[in-house]
Amino acid sequence: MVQLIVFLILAAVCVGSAIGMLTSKNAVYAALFLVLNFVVIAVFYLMLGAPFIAMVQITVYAGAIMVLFMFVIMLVGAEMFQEAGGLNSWQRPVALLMGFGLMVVTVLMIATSASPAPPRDLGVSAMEFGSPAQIGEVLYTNYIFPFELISFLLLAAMVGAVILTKTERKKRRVLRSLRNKN
Amino acid sequence: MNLADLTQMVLRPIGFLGLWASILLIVDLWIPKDRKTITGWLTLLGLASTAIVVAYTTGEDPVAMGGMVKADGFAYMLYYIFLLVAALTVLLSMSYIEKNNIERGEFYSLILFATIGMMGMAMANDMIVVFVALEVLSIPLYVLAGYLRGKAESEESAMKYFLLGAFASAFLVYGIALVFGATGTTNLEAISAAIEGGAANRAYLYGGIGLILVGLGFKVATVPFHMWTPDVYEGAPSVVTAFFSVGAKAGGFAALLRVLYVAFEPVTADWAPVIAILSALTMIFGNISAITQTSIKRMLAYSSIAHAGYILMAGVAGGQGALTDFAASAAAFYLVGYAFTNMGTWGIVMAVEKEANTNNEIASFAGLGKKRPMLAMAMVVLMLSLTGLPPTIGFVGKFYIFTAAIDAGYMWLALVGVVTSLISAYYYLRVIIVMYMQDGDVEADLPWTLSLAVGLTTIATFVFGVIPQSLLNIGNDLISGIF
Amino acid sequence: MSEVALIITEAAIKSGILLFVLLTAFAYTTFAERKIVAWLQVRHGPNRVGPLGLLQPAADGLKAIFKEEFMPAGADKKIFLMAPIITVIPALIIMAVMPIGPDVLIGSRLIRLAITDINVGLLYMLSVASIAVYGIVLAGWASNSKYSMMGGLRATAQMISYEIALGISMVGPVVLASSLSLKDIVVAQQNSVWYVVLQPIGCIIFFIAMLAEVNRAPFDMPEAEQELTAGYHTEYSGMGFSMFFMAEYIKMIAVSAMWISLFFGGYLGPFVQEIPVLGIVYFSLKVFLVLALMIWIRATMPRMRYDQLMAFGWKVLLPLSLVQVLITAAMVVFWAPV
Amino acid sequence: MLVPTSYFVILSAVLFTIGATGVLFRKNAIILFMSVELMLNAANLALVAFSREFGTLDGQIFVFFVMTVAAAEVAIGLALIVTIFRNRASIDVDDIHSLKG
Amino acid sequence: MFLQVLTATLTAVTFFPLLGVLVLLFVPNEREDTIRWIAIGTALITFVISLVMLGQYNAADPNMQLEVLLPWMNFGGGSTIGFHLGIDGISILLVLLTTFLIPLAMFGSWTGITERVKEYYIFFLLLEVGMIGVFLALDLFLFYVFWEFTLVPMYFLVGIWGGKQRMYAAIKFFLYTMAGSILMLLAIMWLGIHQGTFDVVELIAKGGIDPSTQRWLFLAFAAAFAIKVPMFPLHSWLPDAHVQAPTAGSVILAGVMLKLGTYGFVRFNLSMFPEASLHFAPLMATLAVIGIIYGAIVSYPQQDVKKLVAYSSVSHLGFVMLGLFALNEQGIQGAILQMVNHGISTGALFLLVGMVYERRHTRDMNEYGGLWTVMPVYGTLMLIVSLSSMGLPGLNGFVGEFTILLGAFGSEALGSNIYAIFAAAGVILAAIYMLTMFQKMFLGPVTNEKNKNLEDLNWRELVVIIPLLVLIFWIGLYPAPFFNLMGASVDQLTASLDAVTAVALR
Repeated sequence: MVQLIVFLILAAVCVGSAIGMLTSKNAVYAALFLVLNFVVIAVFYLMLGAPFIAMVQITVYAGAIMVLFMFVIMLVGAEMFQEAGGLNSWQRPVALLMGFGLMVVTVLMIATSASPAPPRDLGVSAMEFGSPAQIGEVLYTNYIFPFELISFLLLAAMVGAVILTKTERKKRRVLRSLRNKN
Repeated sequence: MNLADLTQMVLRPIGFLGLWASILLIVDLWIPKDRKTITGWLTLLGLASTAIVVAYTTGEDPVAMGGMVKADGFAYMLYYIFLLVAALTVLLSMSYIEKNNIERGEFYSLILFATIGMMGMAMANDMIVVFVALEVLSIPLYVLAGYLRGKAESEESAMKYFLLGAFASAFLVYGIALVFGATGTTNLEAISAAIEGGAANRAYLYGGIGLILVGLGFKVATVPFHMWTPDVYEGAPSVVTAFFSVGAKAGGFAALLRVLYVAFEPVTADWAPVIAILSALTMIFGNISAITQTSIKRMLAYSSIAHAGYILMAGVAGGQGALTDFAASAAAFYLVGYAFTNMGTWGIVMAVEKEANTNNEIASFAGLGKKRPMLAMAMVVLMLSLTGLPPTIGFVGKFYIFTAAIDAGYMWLALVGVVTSLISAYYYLRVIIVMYMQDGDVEADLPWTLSLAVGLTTIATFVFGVIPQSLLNIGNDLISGIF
Repeated sequence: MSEVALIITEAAIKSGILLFVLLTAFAYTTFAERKIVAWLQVRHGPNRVGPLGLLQPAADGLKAIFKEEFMPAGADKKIFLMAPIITVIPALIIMAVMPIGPDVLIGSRLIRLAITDINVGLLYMLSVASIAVYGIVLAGWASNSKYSMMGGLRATAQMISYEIALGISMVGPVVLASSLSLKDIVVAQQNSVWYVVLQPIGCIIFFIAMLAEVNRAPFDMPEAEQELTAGYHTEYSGMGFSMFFMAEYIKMIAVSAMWISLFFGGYLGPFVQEIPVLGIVYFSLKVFLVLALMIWIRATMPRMRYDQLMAFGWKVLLPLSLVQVLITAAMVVFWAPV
Repeated sequence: MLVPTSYFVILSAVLFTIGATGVLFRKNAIILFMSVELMLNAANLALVAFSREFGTLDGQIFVFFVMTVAAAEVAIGLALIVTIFRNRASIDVDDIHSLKG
Repeated sequence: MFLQVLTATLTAVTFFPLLGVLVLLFVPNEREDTIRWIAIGTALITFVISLVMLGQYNAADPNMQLEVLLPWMNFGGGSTIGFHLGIDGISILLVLLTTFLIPLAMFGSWTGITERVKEYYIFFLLLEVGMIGVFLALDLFLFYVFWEFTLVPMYFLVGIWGGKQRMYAAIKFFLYTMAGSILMLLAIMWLGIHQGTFDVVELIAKGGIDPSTQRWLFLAFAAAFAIKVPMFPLHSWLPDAHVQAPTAGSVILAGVMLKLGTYGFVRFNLSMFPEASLHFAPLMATLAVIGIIYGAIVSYPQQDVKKLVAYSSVSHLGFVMLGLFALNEQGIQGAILQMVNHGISTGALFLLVGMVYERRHTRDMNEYGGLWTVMPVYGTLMLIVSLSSMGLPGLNGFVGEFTILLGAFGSEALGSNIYAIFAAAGVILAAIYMLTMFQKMFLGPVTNEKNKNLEDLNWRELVVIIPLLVLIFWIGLYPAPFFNLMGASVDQLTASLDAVTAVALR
């Protein structure tokens, strides 16, 4: 019962922050709402017996990804951009309506088809379920191939990010003169 | 199972290429700035030697890593396609990146990384590998699309590609999550078994299949998830566009076919009509939109959408026992044909392109027939192949794939296929008209690597259009009884 | 009383104590810093309020409370007010998983000398530490001031960069103890040796990275007075300012505690098995020594240039820490678990 | 009492649709991108919930991979945004109109 | 085996022109005369090879002869695609017609084509390969390959060397023909899958497609062929293409390419789908008759000579179609002979029109008048050819049309004489428009100053026309050898058709 109440409260916060992110004019606020959302989701992970994932969620998502977002928003001053007009006037409500409709349909579909019974108790192993040791065990045996594959992903992303942002001094000057011309 | 299993035979091709790509990154540091062509040749060497490794790996027990991967004949067939596409891309890019002052060794490494991703997709036997490999494929492509630094349209193209790619990934992941919720596993074969077992929650399952289709649909650019294609294709450097119009597409289809044929085989009757409709819409929309384009890059972009529709046609034939092999080899063969044809076409586009993304109007091809008869002739062959006219590989491919569709009982889809081919004739012919029947002062810049690539692809397009049996045999031998 | 109620009560009591201890420790760390630096510079330091100036922190606190809160023009009010709070909270909760002594028996109840011991303890500390960045970067942004902004951005970049080296240098002890629980790590050192012996490089890397992580000299770039007129908290005064101050010193304590737990046996010391309460003493002593070391460094080392700082983090610390992990892994594989 | 899995799934579906709507609704590339992250998180939540339901770790492992991928994507995405900004001080996708469509 | 195939007569006759293409590729662009001689030489040798083929052909054998069969490709489904060539009485005359007309047409364009000469002849030779291939192919896949392949060189011939509207005409031609053939492609694929083979001979022998399926297969094939023929109402591409094409292009287009369609009807529709053929015979015959009358009526008011000849083709091919769908021996024999006749007569007409066009660069009849006095030889030739075209007894056209009408009268399949009666009216109409044209151009005084000093035909032009003239008289006076060539095969075909008819009418 306690869990259910906690869930409902957190779910409200979670949805609220998501909507907050969606509607914030200011990108910094949007990012903060998202951080809140991620932290709440981390709490859900704890409730679902995934402490390791919960911690990674906070470290990676809240601690690294969103900080980077924030960093870039501030660096480029993106929070200043007001969306002038944005979508055409009729498109906005249509998009919202479609989104809402989709949501209702999905929720109804799941609600009517899935069993409302709580998942079975994991018993004695509940304490160890989702522990780093267990995760590691599975990760380095069954999932070793994708794990190795992802190293290429990270390498490529690293190389890519460097290539995209590294400017040679000379080129920069040319660019600036070009921009002045325009 | 442990780390040592990573040395299993079937993982050697992908491992070998991965090692090569990583070493190349380091080796490149010692290659002087003005001689990056060396890196290009090393890349080609890597691709060629990987092909040899693949050839020596075929026939091994395909399932490895506890069912994570299944490097069967289908995968090997696609490996060859990917390696071919990557090799052609490298060949095309040597002069291109030099001409446009974006010559950096990492360019080649990124191509290799993307190729690794494609190979991963081809051998995926678990949703997790599908997802990770898809990202390994996509991320280098995002970077490559924005490689023309300082050119706004290239950066925007990369941005659009990236945002839509990430959007698509999100759909894919959610779809996988729902399928996982329905079946309790991410292994393709286990999913199939679970569905057959009947315990699967249908709402989750169908929702999941739908979202996976959306996600992969974005990647391979089927209607209605295609809107990013023209902009991205137009803005990206031509050589990169060539790469992802074939390579990424092939990778996406590899995964799509595997997921459909293996995981969702028990519910074929439910998804096949959806695929059929998607395929029809894609063919119709792609071809009709291509008609009005004036830029050759945009025209080819829409044409590539259309071709996605044709390949998708093979999708409907699958999941039906013996037919599945037939459909899979049809798709593979079509991809080979499309690879040759499209790479060659982009090579010619690059030859006519003065500087990146200039001179891309179809009108700028005027007079090519007089000035560069051989090049124009090559373009004619390639255009005919794209249209699907004999005696080119494009025709054999279409014949194969339409036959598969008819075999599966989708006569109407085949009808849409041939009618849209007719429509496509209109805009492909326009290129020929402009080349031969209008005068202009076109200049084509053909460094020898570029002409080599164009020549090879054109000859392959023609020769395999006349005597395709050797290619067909490879496909038939590799892809039999695997799904 | 039911078991659940007991657990909750226990946790509440422990939290209360920890909070009190931390706040006091914070106050006296600032005092200690001023005193130690003064000694090192052959001055007297604060000595007016109370005997030897011992009541100075209280006076400072009172002053901060009554000082006028100043809101810069054009500042984003909500975030400006929120930033110090966001900074303080992680600092306060970070110590929750830190074992400060072995388990003690009170009555029939085995009490852990940590608020909780979770199997992802180390990750918990890392994740909470990573959240702390927000306060700084938001403070810098919300102040609507160039200097604050620069300070905030610098702090962010610095913390993100050094967090990686910090995280990787932790891997050594984790691998040796094969657990992410701090308690397990400490216990493992009981059975073997202090990991500083097995992990000298890791130990040093961690120390350097942790200095950067809490923006201490010589990595106190984000608040460099000469360049940025005190960085992200330039525009703060009164309680806002003291909250940043508080967070910084509590984080100092926290990372020091982490360091000693990972590499210097935490609460371990002679006879700690027999008399568990000794653990708390050893722990406090060690933490105090580390704090003193940090203050000493502040007093003696010159500040690094920003680009050098970043280059050092990425080009020296990170590769080194990776090498360290490799060596550790090889050690574990080839010489069997130590 | 444990919370039924379907509650979590419904929550995740709601978050997912909010994210998807955001992608269609917003024009600021950064916020658009954040919406995508929200979608990924919704998927993660569903995965973890299912993982709990089946008592297997597969879902959690998947989440782990998704997070890694997301991190890599963010690196690239933000690099792109920074690059574009350098050239043209705007990240409104509507401003990106040197390409039609 | 491969070598055997390579040296077989039929392979040689099909692919020999490619050898010429290969040689031409290495001749420099400037040496135009060399190019012309090589091309014409190649075409002539091809003609000689086709005569050798004629020598090897046994007219008494109704089956496929000189067959070449090589497995070509296998898609992994059951059906194998073979490289299968063969000849019988139905195709031999058309092959000969092709090899005969091509060198003449090439020779005829000696002075007409001065730009991009090399490419021109290359395309011409490629076209020859495609057309001969269509007539010889006995595998549906192979047939389709050749069928589509003919489009490409023709497209270029019209598009590059054509008149003012050439691009429009070229595209229209291409898309129209392709539109039909893709439907045929579907039917081919269906047959390959469901009948298990793409081989025409096997398919005919196998039969057994149920009648309702046969109907749509028939229609799909018919779509391709009817457009090519062209049958009313699918003819609208033809005037454009003919008018815009260069002279030699028109000759080949009218002389050979239209026959691809009618040949297709005989070879595939009648043989493979007899029941459906019977079912659709009245419809096809009706369309054919409408075509005859319509073609003639529209020809009459044309001012452009070429257009007139083009529309007259619609009319003439209507006769061919009528003959075919009479579904009896006379009808089909007459139709096949009429295909040859039309090739010769219309080919000659286009050549003649081209000759005067080269001199005056106009085809408007009103520009001419009284040419007879200026160019008597030309006038005589034109008269003979026109008469042949309208079917004057003693000339070739008469023999064909008369046989066809005979067939149509006696046709059980059509079951009514009404078709024949209307068709006969078409003969009269033909006389009207042909003679009107002749009168306008050649008779009366010379009205246009520009025409005063026109030169009469030179030796080269005579060399081109005389062989055609010889054939016109030969067929007109002694057609027996031609009928003999096709007799046995047509008998066999009609026998099977008769069986079906008998069943249906019982």
